[in-house]
Amino acid sequence: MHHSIEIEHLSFVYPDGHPALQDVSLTIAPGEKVALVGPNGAGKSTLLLHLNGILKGDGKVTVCGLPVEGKNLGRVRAAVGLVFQNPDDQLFSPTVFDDVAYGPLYQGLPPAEVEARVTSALAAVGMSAYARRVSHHLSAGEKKRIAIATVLSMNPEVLVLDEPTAGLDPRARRGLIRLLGSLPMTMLVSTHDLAMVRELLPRMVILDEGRVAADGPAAELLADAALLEAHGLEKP
Amino acid sequence: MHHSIEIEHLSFVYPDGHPALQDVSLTIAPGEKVALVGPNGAGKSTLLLHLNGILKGDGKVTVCGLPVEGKNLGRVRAAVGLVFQNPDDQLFSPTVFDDVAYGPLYQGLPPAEVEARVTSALAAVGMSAYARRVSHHLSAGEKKRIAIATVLSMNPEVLVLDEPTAGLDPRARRGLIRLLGSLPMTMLVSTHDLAMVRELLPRMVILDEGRVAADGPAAELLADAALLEAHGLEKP
Amino acid sequence: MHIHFLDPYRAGNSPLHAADARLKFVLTLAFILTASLTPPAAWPVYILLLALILSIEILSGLGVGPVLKRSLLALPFVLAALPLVFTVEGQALFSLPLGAWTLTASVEGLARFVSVALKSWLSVQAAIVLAACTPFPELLQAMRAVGLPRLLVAMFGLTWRYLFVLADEALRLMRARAARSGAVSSTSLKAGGNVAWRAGVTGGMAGSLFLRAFERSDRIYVAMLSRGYDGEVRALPLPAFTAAHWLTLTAGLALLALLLGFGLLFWG
Amino acid sequence: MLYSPAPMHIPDGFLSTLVAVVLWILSAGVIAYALRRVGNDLGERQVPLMGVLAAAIFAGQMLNFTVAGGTSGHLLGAALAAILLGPWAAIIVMTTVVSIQALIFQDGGLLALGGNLFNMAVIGVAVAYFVYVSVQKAARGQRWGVFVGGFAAAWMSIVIAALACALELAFSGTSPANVAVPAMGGIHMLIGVGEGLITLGALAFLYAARRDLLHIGEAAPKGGRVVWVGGLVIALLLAVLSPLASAHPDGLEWVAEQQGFLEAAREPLYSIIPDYVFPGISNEALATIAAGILGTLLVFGVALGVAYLRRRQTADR
Ligand SMILES: Nc1ncnc2c1ncn2[C@@H]1O[C@H](COP(=O)(O)OP(=O)(O)OP(=O)(O)O)[C@@H](O)[C@H]1O
Ligand SMILES: Nc1ncnc2c1ncn2[C@@H]1O[C@H](COP(=O)(O)OP(=O)(O)OP(=O)(O)O)[C@@H](O)[C@H]1O
Ligand SMILES: [Mg+2]
Ligand SMILES: [Mg+2]
Repeated sequence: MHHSIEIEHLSFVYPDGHPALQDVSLTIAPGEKVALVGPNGAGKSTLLLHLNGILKGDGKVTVCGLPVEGKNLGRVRAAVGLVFQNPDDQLFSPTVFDDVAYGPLYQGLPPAEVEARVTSALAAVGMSAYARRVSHHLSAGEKKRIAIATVLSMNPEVLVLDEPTAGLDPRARRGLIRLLGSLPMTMLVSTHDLAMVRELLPRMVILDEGRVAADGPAAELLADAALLEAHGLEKP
Repeated sequence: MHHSIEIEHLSFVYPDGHPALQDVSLTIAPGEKVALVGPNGAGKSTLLLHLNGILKGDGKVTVCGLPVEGKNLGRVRAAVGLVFQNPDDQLFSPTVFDDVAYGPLYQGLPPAEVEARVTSALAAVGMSAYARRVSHHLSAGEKKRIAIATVLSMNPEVLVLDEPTAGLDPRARRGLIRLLGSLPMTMLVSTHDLAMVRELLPRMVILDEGRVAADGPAAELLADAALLEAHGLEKP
Repeated sequence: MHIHFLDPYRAGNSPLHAADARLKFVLTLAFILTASLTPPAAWPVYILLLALILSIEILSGLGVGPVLKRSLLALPFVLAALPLVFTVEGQALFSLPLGAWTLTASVEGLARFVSVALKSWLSVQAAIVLAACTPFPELLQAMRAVGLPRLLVAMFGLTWRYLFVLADEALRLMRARAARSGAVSSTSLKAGGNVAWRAGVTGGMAGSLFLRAFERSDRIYVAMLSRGYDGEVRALPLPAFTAAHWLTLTAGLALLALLLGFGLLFWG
Repeated sequence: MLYSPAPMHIPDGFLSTLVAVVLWILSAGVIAYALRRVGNDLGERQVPLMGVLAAAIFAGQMLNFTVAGGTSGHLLGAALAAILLGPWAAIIVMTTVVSIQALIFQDGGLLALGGNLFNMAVIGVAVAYFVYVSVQKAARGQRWGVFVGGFAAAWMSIVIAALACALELAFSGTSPANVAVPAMGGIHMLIGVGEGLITLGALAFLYAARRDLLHIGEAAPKGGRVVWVGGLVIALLLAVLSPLASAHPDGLEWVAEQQGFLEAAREPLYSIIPDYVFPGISNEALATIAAGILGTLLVFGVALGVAYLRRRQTADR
């Protein structure tokens, strides 16, 4: 049996010479739900972008048993659903339907299958009625749900979310947490929202200056005020 | 003696027919620090835009004893410092210096006075070293501080902030709260961050669907779970 | 996510970095004009101009290598001038039999072609040095100083500021698209859709970028109004242009004029 | 660099000084007029609106899609700007885009900027506007008008701008018309398809999300007619001129005329230095040598000074 995500000694330097990741190793078992926290600029987004080969550093990244590299990229991208912080970056088609259908269409699925995928993805996020709507006019919370649907329609095994609750009001945030709790996939969530971590994610990884500073049960780490303080975090 | 802000029976309908404010009345004494909370779309930003006459609804708005209308607009805009949610919308000049100098320049101050204002505003937010920097390379927290400096340089009597902590990491957020606590002006802050309200703002106004739903000491309102729940909020 | 690499400015503390932007701007334009006016085949002048620009590159601390690498940017366009080698009449150099025709290269044609390529290469180096040693905000001041409408300069400044914001947005859009461009393992399906569909999706991205920019411009307008903007573009007065500046400017222009005169006199 | 520009930005050196200056004057005139018009229409809003939209067109040029085998399609944006903003504002937006490309990224020359502005900001916009408005009229407000018009406007604006570019090169004597015109025209007929498809996609998005924006072009009819006629004339002129020019590559009287001009311009210089002689030196060969030595000394003097300064500076650190 393989692990969902295996990262071994990963380092990455941006073209301008900024070292964003330094020797990061991390293993996530299938079905695990893991939080990735740390101050601004810690390298969280950079790490997430390695999981489907958008960035390529030194070291080894394996997802669902597939090494993330050249010939596997297509399958890796189908297996990893990456949801970016700003849903506006993810919703670039005229209608919600087109957006959710992008992944399946790109995979070359037959039209009937595409329809079925879109329908079930929208149902999963509770937005079935929105298929014909124009994404641009939706509220932030609604956009966020659609953005998640756009990756669910690809039937990913792993869901990777970059700061999913940023900019949501408390009601929309609550709805989103409930939704994520109900999804069965392996999940890796980068966030500043430690209250959400406590509720939703049993395991927590602290990243700081491109290194893994701590990795363990969220409840334990969140109780350690000194540790949090040292990495620019705060008890929720 | 006049109040810093007096709003009487203010209603506002957007050109597309959406009623965003309905009969809002609110009085804020000089030096008071007030939170404006409520769900997305409650009308918070709309209300703030009335304070310096960018929007004009039915009703009466007086700031520092000046009715907000035609011939007073110049003086009103000098008296009210409005900081928008997204600092990228507020920092529109090529360099930090140009941005902070923008307000004083439009007030027609002599060059030496403009320089002096910029220097002291940057010092107030602890960013003196950044004058010659270019805004787009700054971090979110730094941008936020500069955005506040751009209005401090106008020597406003009232500081109005729209969601100042959104998108900041815990460390930057803490720094900002400390900064705001140290400023002496009258303050009206729209926010979803109730933890900040508890720390910084003694009075709280809940807006929902364009109406004032509650107005009182923040500590009291924040303890009333039913009230918060009813307006899409949550105990911090 | 940041697009640092879009900004061609390279910080440094060379005399060139410290020099007044107006000076650099005018002298760069004069240099390009000189190269442009120099007659074809005035080789010594080209060599002198090259020596001049290479010296400046060394002086600037940018290093000759990086500038030369960047200057290859204009290279593809050289193809447009290549036919000159064969179409200008003159002393035959060599012939290329091409099926029914024969192309005959002439010495004069080759000289014209090399001249065009050299002019272009010299000019692009000058422009690169200017952009790499002068922060854009200072270039804006220079443009104001040479009399460009203040309104246009203000727009340039705003565009430059938001270029980075929007380029970041474009980058994130492309990443989001790449992240969802996956293929299933069964090889019977051809991933990628057709070209028209892909172009249409890209169009959607452009449309969304445009729309967000449009709405952002509203917010910026409001932010500008809040700080007193009234449609008039105002700016602090430019720093004084001292006697030393005038002297440098005159000397620079005189040198270029001399080189140009030399070229026109003997090859014109 | 994230994008490889379509070969339409003329670098310095490829336009003769005369052509470059004439195009500078033409562009400056049109731009100055457009600035006035836009100022009247938009007032205080013009700086933020034009500035940010120029940045958006710029960023939009980074977006690409794979065509086949590693090549990719890009956007230029003149048509999109003309459709969304109307002709005058589009001229200003494209002026800003093209100028910044030249100033910061050396994408196109500085002396040649007048020509590039003329091709992309003036001709590109005028032709796009003319085509779009004409198709709209033919469609009588039906939906297909937006899309067909958008595609055609984008394609035409690219092709016509490329033809103008080729003719300018021919006028300058840097590229024979019988080579440049078919080559530039041919390549851009293909590139134009990509431009058209992206523009179409953008219009489809905007049609769904903010249909009201697509009427900006129509809502600015005042003076729009001038541009419409201008676009028509330019399109016709180039469509007729290009084949003519490429049929008579050597018989271009213009090139001859232009050389006449240059000859005339040189006269005064010769009269300043009579008989190719340096003051005080009466032998032609000697004068040549003297001038050469003088020039060389000057340049190497500068180079030495530079090297000295440089050394001292590194020593300081
Ligand atoms: N394109 C880029 N080029 C150069 N440096 C970059 C680039 N993108 C990010 N960086 C730098 O790399 C570091 C890590 O950035 P990253 O975006 O991964 O941080 P993050 O942990 O996601 O932060 P945040 O909480 O603010 O989202 C930062 O210092 C950042 O400035
Ligand atoms: N320009 C506009 N035209 C029409 N309706 C608008 C416009 N701007 C805002 N609205 C609507 O007015 C209402 C109040 O908006 P406002 O931006 O004031 O809310 P808010 O309380 O600031 O919300 P948030 O917490 O999301 O910032 C919302 O329903 C919004 O959709
Ligand atoms: Mg991040
Ligand atoms: Mg708001």
